[in-house]
Amino acid sequence: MADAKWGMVIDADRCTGCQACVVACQSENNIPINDEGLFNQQRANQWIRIERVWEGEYPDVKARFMPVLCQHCDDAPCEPVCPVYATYHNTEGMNVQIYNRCIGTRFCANNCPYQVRFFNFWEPEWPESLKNQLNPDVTVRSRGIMEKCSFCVQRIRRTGHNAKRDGTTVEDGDRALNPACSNACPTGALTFGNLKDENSQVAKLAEKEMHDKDGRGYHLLEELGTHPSVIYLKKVDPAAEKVTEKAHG
Amino acid sequence: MQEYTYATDKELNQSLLKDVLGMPKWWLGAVSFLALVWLMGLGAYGWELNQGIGVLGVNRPVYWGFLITNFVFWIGISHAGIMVSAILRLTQAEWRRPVTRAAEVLTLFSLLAALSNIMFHVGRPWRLYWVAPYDFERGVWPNIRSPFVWDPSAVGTYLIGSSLFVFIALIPDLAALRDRSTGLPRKFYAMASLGFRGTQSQWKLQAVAGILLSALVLPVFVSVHSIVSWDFAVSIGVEGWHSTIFAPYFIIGAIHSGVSAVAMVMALMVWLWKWDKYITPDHFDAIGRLLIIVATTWFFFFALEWIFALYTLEGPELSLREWQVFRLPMGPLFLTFMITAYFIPVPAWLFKAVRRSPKWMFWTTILVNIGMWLERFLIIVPGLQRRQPFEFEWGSYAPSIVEILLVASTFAFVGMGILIFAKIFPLIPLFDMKEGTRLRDTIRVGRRVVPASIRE
Amino acid sequence: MLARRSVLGLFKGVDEAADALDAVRAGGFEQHEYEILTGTPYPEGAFGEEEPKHSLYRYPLIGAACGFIIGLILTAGTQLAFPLVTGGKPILSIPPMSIIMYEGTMLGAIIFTVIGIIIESRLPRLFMGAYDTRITEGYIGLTVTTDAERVGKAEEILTGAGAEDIKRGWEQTDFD
Amino acid sequence: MANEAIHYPLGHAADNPKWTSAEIITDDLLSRREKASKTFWIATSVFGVLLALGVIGMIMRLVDGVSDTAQWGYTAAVLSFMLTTASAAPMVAIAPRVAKGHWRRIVSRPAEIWSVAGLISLLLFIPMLWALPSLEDGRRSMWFYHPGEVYPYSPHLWTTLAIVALVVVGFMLLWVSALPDLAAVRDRSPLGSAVRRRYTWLSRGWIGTSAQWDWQKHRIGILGAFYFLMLITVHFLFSIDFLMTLVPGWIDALYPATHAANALQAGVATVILTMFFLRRFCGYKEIGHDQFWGLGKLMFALSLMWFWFWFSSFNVFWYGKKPNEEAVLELFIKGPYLPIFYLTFITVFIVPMFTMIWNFFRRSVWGPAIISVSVLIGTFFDRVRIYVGAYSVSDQAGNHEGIETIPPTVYPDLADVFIVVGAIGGAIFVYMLATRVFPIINVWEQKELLLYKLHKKYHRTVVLVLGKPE
Repeated sequence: MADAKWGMVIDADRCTGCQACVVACQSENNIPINDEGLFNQQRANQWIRIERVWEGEYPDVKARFMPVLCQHCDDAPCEPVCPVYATYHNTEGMNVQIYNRCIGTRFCANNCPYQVRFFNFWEPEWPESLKNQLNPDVTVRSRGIMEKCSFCVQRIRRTGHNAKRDGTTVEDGDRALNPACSNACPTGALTFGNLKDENSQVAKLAEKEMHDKDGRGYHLLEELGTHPSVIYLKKVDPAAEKVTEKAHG
Repeated sequence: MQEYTYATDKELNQSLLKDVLGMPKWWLGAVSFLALVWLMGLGAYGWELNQGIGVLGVNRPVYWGFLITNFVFWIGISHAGIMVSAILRLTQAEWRRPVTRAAEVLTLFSLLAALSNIMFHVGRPWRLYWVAPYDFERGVWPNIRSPFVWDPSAVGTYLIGSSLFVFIALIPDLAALRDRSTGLPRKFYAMASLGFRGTQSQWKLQAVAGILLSALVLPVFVSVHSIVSWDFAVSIGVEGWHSTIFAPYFIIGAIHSGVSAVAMVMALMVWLWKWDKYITPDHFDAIGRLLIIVATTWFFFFALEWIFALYTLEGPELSLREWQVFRLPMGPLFLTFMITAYFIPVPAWLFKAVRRSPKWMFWTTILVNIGMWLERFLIIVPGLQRRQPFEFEWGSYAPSIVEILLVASTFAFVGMGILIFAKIFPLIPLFDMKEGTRLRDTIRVGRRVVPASIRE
Repeated sequence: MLARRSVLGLFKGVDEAADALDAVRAGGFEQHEYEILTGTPYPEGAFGEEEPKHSLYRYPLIGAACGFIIGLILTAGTQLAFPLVTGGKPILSIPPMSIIMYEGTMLGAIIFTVIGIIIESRLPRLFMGAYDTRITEGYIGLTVTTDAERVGKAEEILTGAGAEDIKRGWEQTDFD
Repeated sequence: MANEAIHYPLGHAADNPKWTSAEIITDDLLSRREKASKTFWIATSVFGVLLALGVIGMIMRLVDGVSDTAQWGYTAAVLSFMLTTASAAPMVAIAPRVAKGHWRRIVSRPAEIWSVAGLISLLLFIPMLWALPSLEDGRRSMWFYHPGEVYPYSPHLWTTLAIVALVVVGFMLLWVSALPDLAAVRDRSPLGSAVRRRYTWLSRGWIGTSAQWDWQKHRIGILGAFYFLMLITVHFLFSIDFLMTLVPGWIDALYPATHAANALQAGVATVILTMFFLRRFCGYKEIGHDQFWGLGKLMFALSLMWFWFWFSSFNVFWYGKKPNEEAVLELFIKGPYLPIFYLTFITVFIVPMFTMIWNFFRRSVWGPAIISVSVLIGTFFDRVRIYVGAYSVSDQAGNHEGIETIPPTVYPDLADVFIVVGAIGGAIFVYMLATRVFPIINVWEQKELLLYKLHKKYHRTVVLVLGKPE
């Protein structure tokens, strides 16, 4: 998939905050189980998290949900600081994380303004019954390793190999290609695809929402200049007064 | 400048080598206590290796804590040696003579303490060697764009540079020790001094080496702490870190805390080894005056950093500064930092009585180093706790017992290192002091006799 | 070297040593045959001896050049051999390279300077020849190293110049 | 150095071997400056004409009003150049005095006289007050402007106070340290002559009692320290209020310190050039190797420091890749002023770096002089690059996001050239006039050196003995 640039469009209007994507991601990528102790130590491991923001005054208070995952930025601040190339930007526009190269300096996590990088403080272990549930395509990380959302790169590679083996091409929206979170999203808020090929769903959405006059699209923390590959669409709120310029976050 | 009370070489040899050939009675107790604390630290490190980084206090937003603060602190102290010995050698200040080697030895051991901090801090220390460019077959090379590759190259150069500098300046004293010792130590000193006999060309090379190596190590000293500051300054992730002032600010902070550490070691040398004849109140007076200038320059850069933090008028930056100064856990720390690092020591140093007494200088410089340790803590941890846009990700940080033990062990390690070095080699350079007695002279101006020094 | 023998005369003060040196020079010994040994550096020319020549300044330059080249190979080489794009920075990003090359240059310069010092002062010299431990206590030694026949003449000159003690290198197994 | 000592006769002598007693020093130094030669007056008048050109240029500039700040780039650049070279030159007299370096004695007066050029800075500063817009245009500023609470013209107020204080302290330092020499001129001039009356007033009743000398030492120390603090404050205020606030998105905490550090370097360069001029053309051969060797080492260290300050900000901006910081790099380095940046970088860092490491170059008289010419040229173009670039974007100062559009290179028009030439020529003109009032070489410091500098036989060699009075 040489000339691909994987990206995702997250429609905040559709997101209900049901955390289905979070659970799907945990099971797909062998993420250790976050029990209460880990949460209290602020060491929980969630590659995708739902940021919940309350708007308005009581009584008409509205909850806004925003799934935040690794933005796979083009000028990622986390990549140049890793001393062992454990994270870099590959040709498919993704910020890849090589687990066995990481020596755990945690410098990259400090530099991520979106705070989507997670560190294995403890040795992850699973009860006996869950051991077979681990996904064979994803390495099970040991302690001392940094990890983050990888757009389920194992699924992209898998569909790529199958396509090459069968001589077919990878079409857009193929459920085997989509990351676990976008497949699990009941309302289809997360659309994933190749931003470079025009007729992919993602590219069409990005084109419409980012460049139209009243497009709802924006990037998270745009003023930092990281150029993320994830586009957020603003929630359509008929009640809210017309906000002309593009608000964000 | 001062009236010398010692004259002959024999007297100098006797009093400066007494503690190297013999053993002061307090020495064994002090070293074993420090070794005990150091071993406790190693025990804590073993426990961390076994359990994982979880035993430390670091958590998700605050990935760096006590250990990186300690790393920056010890790198700061390590610049004492070069700042005092290199610059004073280049300007040929007479009061440098008894102090240069103690400062350089403090440099060596604080560098080793700093590097051990990196070993404690890293998630997989058994893979730390991957930062070195050694992998010729597989072609997996380190990423030289990362400040964490600049660090080992700079600290490595500085460690090699200053240890070679100490060794070269040590050769003549090893020759003196070889002549005074007997039996096994004599064989060791004879081999270590490489057969130094004191010919005039060897002495000229010692003089040229002192100037040349100082001139070479000085830019390395500047680059080491600039690179340590770029660990924080270069990237944009953390509020309050991405500022261009960090390199000079960290350097002048390092000089401030480093020279204070040298003043502290001088006071200890006067009390422990009873060298009050060699480290006279004039030495404390001179280093006190130097400290006033360094502390005020540091305060100028500190003010610059704060003015430009507020100058940005950006919400996140202003709220970080407010969190650092007025909110509970950080506010009192900031207050103690401001008082101990500047507002108690510097006014105290203005008085000649304070500058000339080892006791006062000892306590004011300890205050300075407490303040500077807090300064690094207040730069690193508050910035990490409050990453603005995502309020749910704000975190708090409290050091765990393992971190406190590790930090204490680095202090014990440096103390133990200096004591052991002082047992094997003379802490005050012999030939420098003897040269001092020869270059002493006086000029008669009417009734008054003005102290003078012979210059080449 | 075996045929050459060294004899040491020990003097209390600088002036006696300077007179002895004049006597030795009058006795027809060249500059490379005699040496003044002192326990501490004296101002240059205090004994009337010629200014010692040294070519130490070449070493740091050679070292700096080697360090620079090694730094260049390390930085450019690793980036080109392992061309991974990180943070949108160019493959051959100059500022980080300049930092590492600067450190390499300085390291090279320092190491070669130290090697130069040890070589220039011909230090690793295990057989000490004529030496007396009182030199590091303030005495001044004047050694004359010539071939066997003339060493006797040197010894007479030294005793004539009022040396406190004479030490013969070939008789000393371990200097006392 | 050692071989030079042998030419000196044994016993006490000042910088010139023939100066072995106080009378000889006073006679020799004061008689040399009694009558000014014809060529001196021709040269002074040439620089006077340049000053007149400057005034014409300023009038041409003022004719089309002060509304468009972009026009004032070159004037601000040359004013900052004056503050960088002439106002920083006295530091060469103050710093070694604190560090008790004996080589500074013959150089301290020529360095201190440069504070007279503060007049030109004041003249240039007055129109700049009108050119700088008030804080109401919404730009960021160190005074945290808030309508109604903060005075909108506070940058003008504080910078004026700082510059006036700097010039006044500079004059006081020059006058106080020259009192003994003025008294010496007074005593040599014939009774009842106009010169005597003038110098009696000038020397403010100096008769040389031990109380006066003790006073003198303290006052010079305090004035020197105060001058250094004022210099840093002026560079701090001028570089923020008249430069950084005009460029949106330029948040560089280091630049005020860089501005001051470059000033120290340019000040040392100015003094080295003055010394070379005095030695070559005015016959003061006493300014010898010691002086050029001392200042040469200082110049080498300050050139390295220039690179270190520049690289600290460049590295943080280059690495961070924040849009507003990339725009600043584009404006000042990569964009319209790239050739000027290369010129500055080479002349201020590369040339001093690769020439001063060779001993024969560093220890010569002409070596440091060549380096100072290259550093002065480099500093001038550095100031032009920064100030003209900043003033060309000053209209976008209100938008806190960052620079929207990078304007093309701004070339100087006739008025700018006149102002620049007039300012530099005027400074030299005022300097040469001042040498007619104050003796160019510090006479009493040479006499003091007589007491503490001694050549003595040390067994078989001659050594230099320097007294260190507490």
